[in-house]
Amino acid sequence: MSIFVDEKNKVLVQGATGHQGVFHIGEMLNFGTKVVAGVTPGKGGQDVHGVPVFDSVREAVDETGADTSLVLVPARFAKDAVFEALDAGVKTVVVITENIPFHDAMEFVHYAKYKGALLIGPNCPGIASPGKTKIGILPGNIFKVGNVGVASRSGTLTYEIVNSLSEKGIGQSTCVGLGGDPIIGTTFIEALDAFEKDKDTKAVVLVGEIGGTAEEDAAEYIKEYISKPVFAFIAGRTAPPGKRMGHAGAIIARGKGTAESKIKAFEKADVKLARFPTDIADLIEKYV
Amino acid sequence: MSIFVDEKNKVLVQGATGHQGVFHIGEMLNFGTKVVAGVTPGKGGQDVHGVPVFDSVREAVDETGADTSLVLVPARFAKDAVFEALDAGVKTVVVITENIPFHDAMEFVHYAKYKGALLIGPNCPGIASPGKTKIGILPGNIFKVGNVGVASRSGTLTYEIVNSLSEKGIGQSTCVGLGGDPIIGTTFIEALDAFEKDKDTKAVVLVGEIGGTAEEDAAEYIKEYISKPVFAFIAGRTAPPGKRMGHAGAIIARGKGTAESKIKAFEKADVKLARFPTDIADLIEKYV
Amino acid sequence: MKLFEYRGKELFKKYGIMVPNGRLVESEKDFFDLGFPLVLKAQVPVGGRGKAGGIKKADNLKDAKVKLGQIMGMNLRGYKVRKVLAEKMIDIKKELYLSVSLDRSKRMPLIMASAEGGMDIESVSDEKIFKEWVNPLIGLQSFNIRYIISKLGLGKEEGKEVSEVLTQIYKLFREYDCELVEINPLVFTSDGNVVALDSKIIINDDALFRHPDIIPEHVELTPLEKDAKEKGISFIQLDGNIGVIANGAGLTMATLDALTHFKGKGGVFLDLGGTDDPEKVKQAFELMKKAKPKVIFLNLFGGITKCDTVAKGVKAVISKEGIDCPVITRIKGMNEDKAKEILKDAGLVTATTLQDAAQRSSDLAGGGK
Amino acid sequence: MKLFEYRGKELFKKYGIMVPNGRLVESEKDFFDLGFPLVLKAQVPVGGRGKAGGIKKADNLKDAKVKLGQIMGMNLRGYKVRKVLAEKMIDIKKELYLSVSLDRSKRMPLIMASAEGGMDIESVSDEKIFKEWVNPLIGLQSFNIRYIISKLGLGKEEGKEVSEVLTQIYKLFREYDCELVEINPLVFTSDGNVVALDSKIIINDDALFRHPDIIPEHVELTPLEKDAKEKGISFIQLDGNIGVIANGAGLTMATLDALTHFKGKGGVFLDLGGTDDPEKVKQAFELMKKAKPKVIFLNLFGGITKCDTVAKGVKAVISKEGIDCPVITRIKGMNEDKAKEILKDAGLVTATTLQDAAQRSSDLAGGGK
Repeated sequence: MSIFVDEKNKVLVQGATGHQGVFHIGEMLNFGTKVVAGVTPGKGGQDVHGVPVFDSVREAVDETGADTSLVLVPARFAKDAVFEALDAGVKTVVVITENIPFHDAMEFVHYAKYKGALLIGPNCPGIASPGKTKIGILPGNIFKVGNVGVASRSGTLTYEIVNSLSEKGIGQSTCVGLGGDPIIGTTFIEALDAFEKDKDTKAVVLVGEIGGTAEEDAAEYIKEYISKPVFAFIAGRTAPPGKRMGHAGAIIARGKGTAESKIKAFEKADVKLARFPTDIADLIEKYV
Repeated sequence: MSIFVDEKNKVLVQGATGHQGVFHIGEMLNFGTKVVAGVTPGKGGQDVHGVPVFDSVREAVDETGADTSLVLVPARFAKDAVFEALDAGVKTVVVITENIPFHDAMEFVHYAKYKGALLIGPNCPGIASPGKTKIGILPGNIFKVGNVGVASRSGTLTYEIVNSLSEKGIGQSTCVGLGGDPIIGTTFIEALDAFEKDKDTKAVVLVGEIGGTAEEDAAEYIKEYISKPVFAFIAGRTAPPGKRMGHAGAIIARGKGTAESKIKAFEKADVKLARFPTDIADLIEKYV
Repeated sequence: MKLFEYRGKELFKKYGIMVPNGRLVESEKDFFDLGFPLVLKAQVPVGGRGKAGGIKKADNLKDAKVKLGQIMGMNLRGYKVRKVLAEKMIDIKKELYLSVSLDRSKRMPLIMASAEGGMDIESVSDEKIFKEWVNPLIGLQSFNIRYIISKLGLGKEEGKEVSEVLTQIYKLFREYDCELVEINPLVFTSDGNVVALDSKIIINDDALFRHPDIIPEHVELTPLEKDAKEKGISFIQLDGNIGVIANGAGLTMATLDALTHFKGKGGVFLDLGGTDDPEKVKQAFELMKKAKPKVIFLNLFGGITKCDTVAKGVKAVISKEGIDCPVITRIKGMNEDKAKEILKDAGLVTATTLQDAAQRSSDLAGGGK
Repeated sequence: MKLFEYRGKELFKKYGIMVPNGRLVESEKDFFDLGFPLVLKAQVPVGGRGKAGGIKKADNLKDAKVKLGQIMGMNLRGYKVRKVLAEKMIDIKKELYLSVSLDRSKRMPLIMASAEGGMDIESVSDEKIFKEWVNPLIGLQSFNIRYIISKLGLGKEEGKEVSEVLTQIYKLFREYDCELVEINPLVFTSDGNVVALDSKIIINDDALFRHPDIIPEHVELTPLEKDAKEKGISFIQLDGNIGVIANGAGLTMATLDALTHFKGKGGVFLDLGGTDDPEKVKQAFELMKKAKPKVIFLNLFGGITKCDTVAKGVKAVISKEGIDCPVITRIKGMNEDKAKEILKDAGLVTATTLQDAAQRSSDLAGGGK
């Protein structure tokens, strides 16, 4: 098993004919993802690596039965694209696009909830269930099938950690990039809840960073509801307050979101913390 | 059992201190309904028949644990009242108020869906599960505990039919007034679905009327999903097109919503139709 | 409330949608600068004006005078024409249909569009009408517009202009609490403009309180209708001769159905709604008397409106003024027995069932004979 | 983007919120009609101006001149004061706190209000701050406003005025894509007005594209920062002497953490993000050279950004211009082996682990000694 996505997801790509779209459709097909449609307004009738392109999500869904969308469109069109996917009945939306105004994200995150859809991102690398599917831009070669679930607010850092797991022979059930923005659709809590229920997940790795209170919220949740061992790394222990460390989300603003607060919360919830990202693999070897 | 509401519902009344509010809080208490709070902005601290009144739904919910709201406020304040109840976490909202602009109803019906709440009405008499609870303005003395479920778009006509059932010794599991407006929160389909699942409901009565396609939609649903016997009465067989027969919803407009179309649809779904409202009881005696 | 065409076009102008150059005309002098040929259009709140002779072309001033005389005052489907709109004729290149209405099942605004403009939309085949629903929680989005536009076979510039019209009529639909905003046809003129040739706007009556700029057209009310309106009594006037007093819309309709079943014909219908005030019942009954029906049928289910309250109101009128037509009463529900006593005192007999009462009323009114 | 106080107040005025009579002043003549006493306020994008001497009262023209001279040009928490706002002193009857910000956990706008205005909100005890969340799908509703107002202990007329201010700042928050709109204090004057005495507005950088009227204040960039900005390279300047090139925000932060662990101090950070363009890498490396760090630490996980792409860019710079500081590289991921070959060619040794690399960099930079 896996969480959120598996080999059954039929994926359409919004922003299919751009540079990124073409490249990642190819990468996903290589990974084994069922990419069934692309959508680019005005480009209906073309194809990308043999995948048919449609003018609208509604037509793509009608014609191909796609139930999942990968959103790669530029930031200023992202809200419209997500709304379009949700209105067309898509049940899983993965938003890669970065620099989306957070007021837009706020709207589409709540609209996804209204629609009963799973929204991952924005500003995330996507999600991969090794051996089954990869929906996003994560490098396909770092994964290994296994029993560790990974949920992360960071991109490259996730690759780093997943890669070090795989190198040590520790495979993954699902790796989900939650996104580095202040407003994201799926948080640690939803991921933890899903991993807890997933029979093939034996341990969970959380990759957090400064900014917001997602880690503190997760720690509370772990205390109450999570029985599986949880490991964590938090980036930004030494980041100075007020500096945006690349992500709009990763900022210690108005006294909130410090690494100390997150570390303390995790410790209280009996989450094992790694000092260096690559230590996670050692910790898991030791405890699981 | 019953559908939608039972003796556990803890009811607050929005518009508690008005003439209608005071009267119906009394009637509901007499029926056995758990009325735990009233809400009227600016009247916090008062009480109605011993029920405490609060300034806001949020405070009423915090203090009393109310999970259900009966909305009796004037039409122009209804949207705000429903939003307030939903935001305060109320899970069942019964809107009695008539003459609510349908654009307002459209908004709060979808917001209720987002909140995962049950919204009944607007422009409805409410809902009663005999022996358990009554949330609304239905006369309390017409009911009898039993196994027939009633769902209706009309007020007085429902009383008429329920009364004739009770007089013949046919009791009811739940009677729900869905409302006479073009936009309502709960339709025949949701009621049918709930009655189908309710072990104590053996037969269902639908009271329809001209206007819209709610009956046609219900007929389609019955064919697919409903195994219990369904009986129906449709008001307005001889109403002239274009005339509003009292309800904003009861109008044959632009060729849609005729009684013939509804009767035909019900016949196809094997629903037994009564010619006079009081015939329903005879039909049930005959078939159940 | 249905707006007259010219009022709808005023709203279109407010929302930046082009309409033909025109104005209401009453006499010769009103034509002075419009130019010819003109179209004269009767302003009545019903469709099918063209076929009924309510729309005429005028080629010159003399012609316009004659045609105006023909249209003004004519009777169109029960409405006397009191206003005529004169508009400069427009050179039509292409006609579209465009509307926003309410989808009751989905509880959402529904956009409909077709390249087959100018026709009655009910006669256009389904696959030529393109539909798009707008979720009211998020409003009209670019993708909604893109979808509709992509189906109409328009050029890029044309598409842009129709997008703008669509955006504006959706805005109008929401801001003015409309049941319907329809442009049929929306035309492309040969000089490249997009013009709304007709307007059909219906505003939700329940929302008129927040649109003080929408003033109801002067529609003549009968003295009785006026009276009922002032007293806040729901009043429906049909063709028949049986006066019905009932409570609640559903019961009123069921009563009409029952009468019709026995070949009776409902005339004036008074719906008491949820009142429990004997004075209001008295007023309603007086009103009914004034309507001079052949039979009065009082059909009541007492709940909030208690039966004895109604009986008291009826008795008050009869004992004071008497009554010159038969009154059939059928009363059920709250305080039914008390009510029957009171009515008996007033010399009225109550029927036992709806069927019985309806049949008796119909027979007395001469139905089915 | 943090707006300067006077810019925030311009927006307040646009939304109908009263602010004190005032203007930016540069010299004596700018005071001519404001009247005294005045308040002179340094315009810098940081808080705590009062305590740091950036806000001064002036009783007359002479006094104002002196104080203006003191404030203009002073250094406030790293910002040189270049603009001073002069405002007529206001007679304060009551002070409130009012803000709209973003609740990240609930993903909703959060209204906060307190009758304890004028204080740093973080120092007001929790039970004195009233909170109300606004769902973005429906926007601010009357009940939200009623709740907040009911808690502030205001008179009826005062409540109405604060309601209006709240409505307007919520509108501003949404329409201008704000992260924060804060009025602290919002004051009632003795002549019955409600006036925003300060403004704190932060606009979401990602949304600036749709607010062309918001022009970034002139904040001095160092030549390097300017260069990085022009080249679209994410550039962070910290206190230390180790130059770091990494890809991705999380990895950048983790690198800083690792350096600090080994008592090293990060200086310039360049985040390559998701580029796979050797030219861009070259530009970044050139930029880094110009920053003259004591050590350069290249920490990379290759995915979309392939390792060999980066190695090529680095090599291109070194073989052309040479390098005058040690370069520690640590490279993992896509095409790692190719990259190591290339770097070896360029005379650079690659470390095996992040820890090893961080420690070596820190030691070379003189950290921990």
